[in-house]
Amino acid sequence: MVVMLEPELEQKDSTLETLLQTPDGKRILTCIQCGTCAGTCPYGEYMDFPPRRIINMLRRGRIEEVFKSDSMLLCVACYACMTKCPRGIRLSDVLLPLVKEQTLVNHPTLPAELQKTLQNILRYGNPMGESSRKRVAWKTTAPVPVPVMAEIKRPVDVLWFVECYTSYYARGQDNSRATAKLLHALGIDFAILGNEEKCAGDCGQLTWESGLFETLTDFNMEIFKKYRFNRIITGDAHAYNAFRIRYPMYGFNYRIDHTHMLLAEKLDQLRPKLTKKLNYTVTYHDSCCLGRRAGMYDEPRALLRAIPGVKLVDMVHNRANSICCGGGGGGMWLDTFFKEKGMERLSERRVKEAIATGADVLAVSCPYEIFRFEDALKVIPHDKPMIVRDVTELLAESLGD
Amino acid sequence: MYTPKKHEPVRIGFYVCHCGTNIAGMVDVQALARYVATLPNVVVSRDYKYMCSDPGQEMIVQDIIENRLNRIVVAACSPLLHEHTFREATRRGGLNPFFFQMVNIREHDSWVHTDRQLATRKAMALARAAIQRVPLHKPLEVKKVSINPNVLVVGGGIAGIHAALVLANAGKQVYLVERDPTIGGHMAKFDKTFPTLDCAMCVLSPKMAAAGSHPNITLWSYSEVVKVDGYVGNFKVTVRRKPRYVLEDLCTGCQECVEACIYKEPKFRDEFNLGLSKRKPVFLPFPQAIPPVVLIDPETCIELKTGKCKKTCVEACGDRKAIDFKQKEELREITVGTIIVATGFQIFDAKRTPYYGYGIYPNVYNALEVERLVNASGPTGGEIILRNGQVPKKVAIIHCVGSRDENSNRWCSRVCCLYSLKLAHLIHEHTQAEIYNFYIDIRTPGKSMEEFYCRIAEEGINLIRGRVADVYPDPSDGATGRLIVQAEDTMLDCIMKVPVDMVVLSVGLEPHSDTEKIRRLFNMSCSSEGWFLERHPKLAPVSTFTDGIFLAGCCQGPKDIPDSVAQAGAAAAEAFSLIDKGNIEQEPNTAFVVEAECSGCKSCIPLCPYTAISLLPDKKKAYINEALCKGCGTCVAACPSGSIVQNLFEDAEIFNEIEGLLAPTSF
Amino acid sequence: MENATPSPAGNGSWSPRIIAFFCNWCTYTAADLAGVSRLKYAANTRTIRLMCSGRVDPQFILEAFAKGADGVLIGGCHPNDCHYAEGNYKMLRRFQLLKRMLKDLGIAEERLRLEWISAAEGEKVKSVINDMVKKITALGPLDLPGKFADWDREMTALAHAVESAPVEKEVAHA
Amino acid sequence: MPKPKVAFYWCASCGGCEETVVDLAEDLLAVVEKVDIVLWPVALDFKYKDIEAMADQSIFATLLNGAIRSTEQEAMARLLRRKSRYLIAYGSCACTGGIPSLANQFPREQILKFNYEDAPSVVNEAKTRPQLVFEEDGRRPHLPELHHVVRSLDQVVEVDYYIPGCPPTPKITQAAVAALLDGRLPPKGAVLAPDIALCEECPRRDSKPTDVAFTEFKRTHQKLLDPDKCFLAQGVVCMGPATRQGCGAQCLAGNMPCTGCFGGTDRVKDQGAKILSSLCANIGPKEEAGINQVLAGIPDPVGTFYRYGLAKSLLRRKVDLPMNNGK
Repeated sequence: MVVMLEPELEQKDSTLETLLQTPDGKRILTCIQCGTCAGTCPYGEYMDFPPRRIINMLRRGRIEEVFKSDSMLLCVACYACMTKCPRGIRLSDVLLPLVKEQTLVNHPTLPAELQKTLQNILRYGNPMGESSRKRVAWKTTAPVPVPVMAEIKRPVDVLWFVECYTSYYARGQDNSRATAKLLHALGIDFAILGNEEKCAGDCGQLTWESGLFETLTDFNMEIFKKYRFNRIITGDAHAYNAFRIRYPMYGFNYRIDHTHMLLAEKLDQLRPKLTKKLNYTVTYHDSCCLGRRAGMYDEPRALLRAIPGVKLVDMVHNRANSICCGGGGGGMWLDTFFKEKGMERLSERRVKEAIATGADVLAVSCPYEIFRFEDALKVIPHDKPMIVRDVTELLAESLGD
Repeated sequence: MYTPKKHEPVRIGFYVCHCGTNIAGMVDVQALARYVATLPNVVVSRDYKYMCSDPGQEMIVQDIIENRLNRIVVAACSPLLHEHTFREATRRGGLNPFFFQMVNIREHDSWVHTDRQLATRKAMALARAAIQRVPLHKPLEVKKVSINPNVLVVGGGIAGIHAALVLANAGKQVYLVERDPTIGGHMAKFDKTFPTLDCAMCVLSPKMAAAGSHPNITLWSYSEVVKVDGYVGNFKVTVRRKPRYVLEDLCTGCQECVEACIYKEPKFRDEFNLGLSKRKPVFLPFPQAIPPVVLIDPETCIELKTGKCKKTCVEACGDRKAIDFKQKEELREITVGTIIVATGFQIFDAKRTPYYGYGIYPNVYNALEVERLVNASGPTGGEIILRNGQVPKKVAIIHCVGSRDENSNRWCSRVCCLYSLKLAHLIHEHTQAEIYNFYIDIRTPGKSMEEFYCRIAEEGINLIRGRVADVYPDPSDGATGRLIVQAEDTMLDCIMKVPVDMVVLSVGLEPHSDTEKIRRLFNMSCSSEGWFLERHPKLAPVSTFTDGIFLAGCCQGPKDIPDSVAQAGAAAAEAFSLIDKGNIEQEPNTAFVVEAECSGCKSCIPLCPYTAISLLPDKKKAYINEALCKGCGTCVAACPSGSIVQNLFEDAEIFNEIEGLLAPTSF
Repeated sequence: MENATPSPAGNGSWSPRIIAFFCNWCTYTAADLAGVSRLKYAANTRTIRLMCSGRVDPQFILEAFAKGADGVLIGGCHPNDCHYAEGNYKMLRRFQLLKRMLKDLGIAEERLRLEWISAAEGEKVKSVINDMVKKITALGPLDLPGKFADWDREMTALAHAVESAPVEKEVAHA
Repeated sequence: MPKPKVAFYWCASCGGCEETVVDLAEDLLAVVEKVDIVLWPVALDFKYKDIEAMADQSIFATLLNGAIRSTEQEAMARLLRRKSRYLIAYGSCACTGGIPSLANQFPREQILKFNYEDAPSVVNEAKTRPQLVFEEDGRRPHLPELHHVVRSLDQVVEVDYYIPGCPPTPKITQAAVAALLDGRLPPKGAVLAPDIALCEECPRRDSKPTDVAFTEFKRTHQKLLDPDKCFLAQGVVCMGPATRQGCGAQCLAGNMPCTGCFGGTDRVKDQGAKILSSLCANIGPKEEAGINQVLAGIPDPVGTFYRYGLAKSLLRRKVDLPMNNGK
């Protein structure tokens, strides 16, 4: 088992100039240039400066040369390098974001798709540029009542942070409707923030648009302070990541769980309600933020196993060794850029492995993955049909009526 | 021996050691000497380059004589290092050696601080504490305890065997206790040894046989130490002898019983071959096993499981009557004076680095399994045949698996580079396969090792500098079991994806998983990694913090065979030196009850771990048996009326130290 | 705190003085190891070597405070690892009550610390000492000798009046 | 030859020590015959000015009981020291601070406020407090000022001998007076009671087993007490092992454990620390939770271990108390 890296608070004011003096920087000085980071990086072969070389350039005082390359635009923040690093260097948490920020600053033009997205987030609080007033619209399509904090005016047990994809996009809303149904079935006292919510900003953070990220953080923190609740859940692995790793630097100290953790915690109550048999062979894709970054490998699998009829199979790369869907670190909005460079989409690489398992369902735990894998399945030939479902959706389906 | 008269004025000699620049570089030794010269009772105060040198010691001796000194204080390194040296010098000057006190201004001061002024101030405080303490010192006599000449050697690998033989040849009675059914340890599993490429068993088996038949060695295999009481010179050890269901004295090792076993074919996992072959319920671990005695595995033997076997084995054994299904485990108690712990290591479980696919892909092997595969007496008779029956054409050897990795073991296992090169050579020799060694650094210290590296490199193996990041089935050719080994070639700055038929994981060495248990058993310490801790990394590398217990081999840290044997020799010599002396001197730090002051409250009695304290039945006073007291001082601290005194650590001495340390001028 | 004793810093600024009682077998050896490993830590501790943490008489601790220590650190072997079987447990038991009693007597908990440090844990010697120095620096000086002097100042007037001149003052019963 | 002059004086005390002197009964008369009592406020009327008028060192011996906690007591202690050849601390309060020194756990203001305002038995709506100086009928009497710190006698002036106990028993008092008068004097500073702990003279000593491991501590009111068995063996804190003997184990005869009034032995600097060390070391459990469960039976360690000696303990007083009422 790969030892999980515990979330540690980094100094948010570290710069590349001061980094080597910090405890994290001292670790960087211990790098043995073994190349594990480059070897495990899903796009390592396309980078002029994979992490190993970045470290060496930093140590030799030649880091500026790295900014001229677009290597860091290829980083999908999948945490693979950090997880396998034999020196425990916190690449994805500390070093790479700083290099990425400088790369963006030094690049004359940002890929248009990414630029647009970042603007959208800033202006509308969501990457798709939808109106913030429509954020809560999905609620009317939910099978059960979904209380909104501002309306019910009372403390709740669970505050559910819905997030963008799961609010605005139809396939994302499936996840939200399923979540509402499950929370309701379990009798959990919950509510959402509705239109007050804005993007948690994980992608902004991983592309190291630190200014943008701080704007969102400040906004959401103010909203949280308005209400009283015991814990926060979110179905978005990236939002979970942001709340867990980054928000504490800004005073966030609520209990935060991914929806799957809450459901796994209540599995004994949930199991008897999972009455509808789903005769699927399911393969589970470990998302980077939940898997490698949070060590949450067993909870989603336990949930899937609880569904009657489900047979679980693993892909070749699983758990700590899982392959990223390619959506992190801004990758969600860089597909065109990657394609122009002749790079294989990671989501395609991933669904090939999923297809090879012979599964009917590719189960996921992050809203990005639904879109990325459904898209990839459109272009990767496969004999047997394969559908992509969030674990939550499968559970809700098994819930019966 | 000179003892100061009661009212004779105290005359202290103080000496501060420069220790080259080790102390003088951070502590102003002249200022310290000047400061101490102003303290009460100090007659002589000097600084000197190396106090532990002969001239340094001679200075003390001369000063005692010429200046009628009656107390000596030396500020230098740790008392654990040189207290004895200076006590001896004190004695040579004609004083009782316990009129000496040492001040640690190196390990506890100059080496750990960075501000010269603060370090000097600290040295002054520590020196003042000693100057205030030493007038209270009393003349003491060293206690001598005789040593039982028998030795216990725990672990029958190459280190344990060698240590046992050295001592047995010197005429000492040795108990050699081994947990497995045979001695030989890991070395018995190896094929060839680096750098000479001579056959491991060819050099080991004569030593095994010698240990098995030596008149001075009592070999208890399939046995474990379960309890150790007592102390140096007189350890009481309990050994559990597990039942083999075969009487060792009667079995001739003919293995006719194995032939005759009701199981016609071997069916059960053969541990010696790491599961690469099968054995029967009755078996000899390997042909050259010592003792050459079969054993019956109660988990798989039908008779032992159900009592309903035809017992063809017993029939085959016939008049020898060596098989005894009623054999029970035995507890044997022995008394020894010294113990050598040589419990070895375990190999890293490669499943803990899951991305190398060990335990998932059948063509991924650990190095020890490959040792068995290339071994002529191994499961394939020395042919390197994969689990699918094929001979590999391309082989990747991955270095540093479970070594130099924060996620598993941080240390370098020292032997993997060389054994990986050895395996590269052997696999190539056996199969003509193309070999890829993926390494981080190649480390070949030691005699003839770099030459060996050169020799193997000349053979044309591919040495790739890059730690493997991923091993996965070849997507283009999944059915054949071919694997892709992915790594960055850090010399070429490119990612390599090498398709291979076989992956060999050069697993590191790590402490046994039950190290903690063994450590407690012998009251030793462990380094943070879990290796048994030597008393001093340089000056007492085979001693432990428990007197009379020594270390040999890999239980102290990864090492190769020559180093293990050398260390075993050193441990044997240390044990021998104690035995030969016949007795050991014990620090006279025992406690005693001042009978006239004791109220007989009995508070101290249950506190003593050595039951040294009893209540004198007639006087109703507590009494400490000095021979049993080990000098911890717990009873002293707990005596509610202050009526117990610990030599060398009297209450008043400690109070004076406290006062000295906190004197406002010196902190 | 004008009564604070001169500090190790020596430049007038105050810095804590900590007395450490280390057992010979584990913590003292660990401190030696820290030295051999050239680890660097604050120069605020002064160590007294005892054979076992079981030898630490609570009187030593009180005396250290009374003589001006700002903190007392006791280092022993880990549970089950005591060279003398159980001396460390005896210390642990004393420590539990002593800590409570010191609190009743106005001495902050952080000023007395018991740590299990094995012979291999040189690094822990460093981190414990640095941490303790940091915490006690935050608490400020304890300075009992200064406090004692301060307390006794309420007697100086009479000492002077009665002992050097005939008493003429009118006094009455309480 | 003139009879030696002897003075008795009391400071912060309960009067119990005076009772002991009276308890000498007929023997008192023998003493009175041999000496000339020049001061004994409890029994005879003398004036301070009589003492002041005496030549320095003209009193042979003064037996002073009570702790020193006011300016008047301090002044008298200093005066008697000056006038006496031998100044003897008589009783626990003078020797080690006694019960009054338990006040060293509280600020003076809190003590005054409780006593004059808050105590349930006090009726004082005007919240009147004694004033150091006040005017009445044209006079300006002074009242002594209460010190912030309660002290033993030797924390104020030099003391020649100590007679411990709360109160000292007639037996040791008599022996001490006899020794004084006969000139059989031990070295200065001696405590005039045997330097062995109480257990030695305790009738219950043999009932204590050698393997006591405390699994609970009970206070005397929480348990039916076996009249013959060692209190420690019953799980009741007894200060006997840490307390000097000489009392004849009278409390034990009354089925009460020793509370430590004779103080520690000469070898001990801090009686409370020593009994704590001994009791704790002998607790049964090894892990923190278990240990603390046992120790919960000692809710007030200061009051238990320093009942008679807080002033003379190593810390003397709760260390963070203010030295003026403002703070």
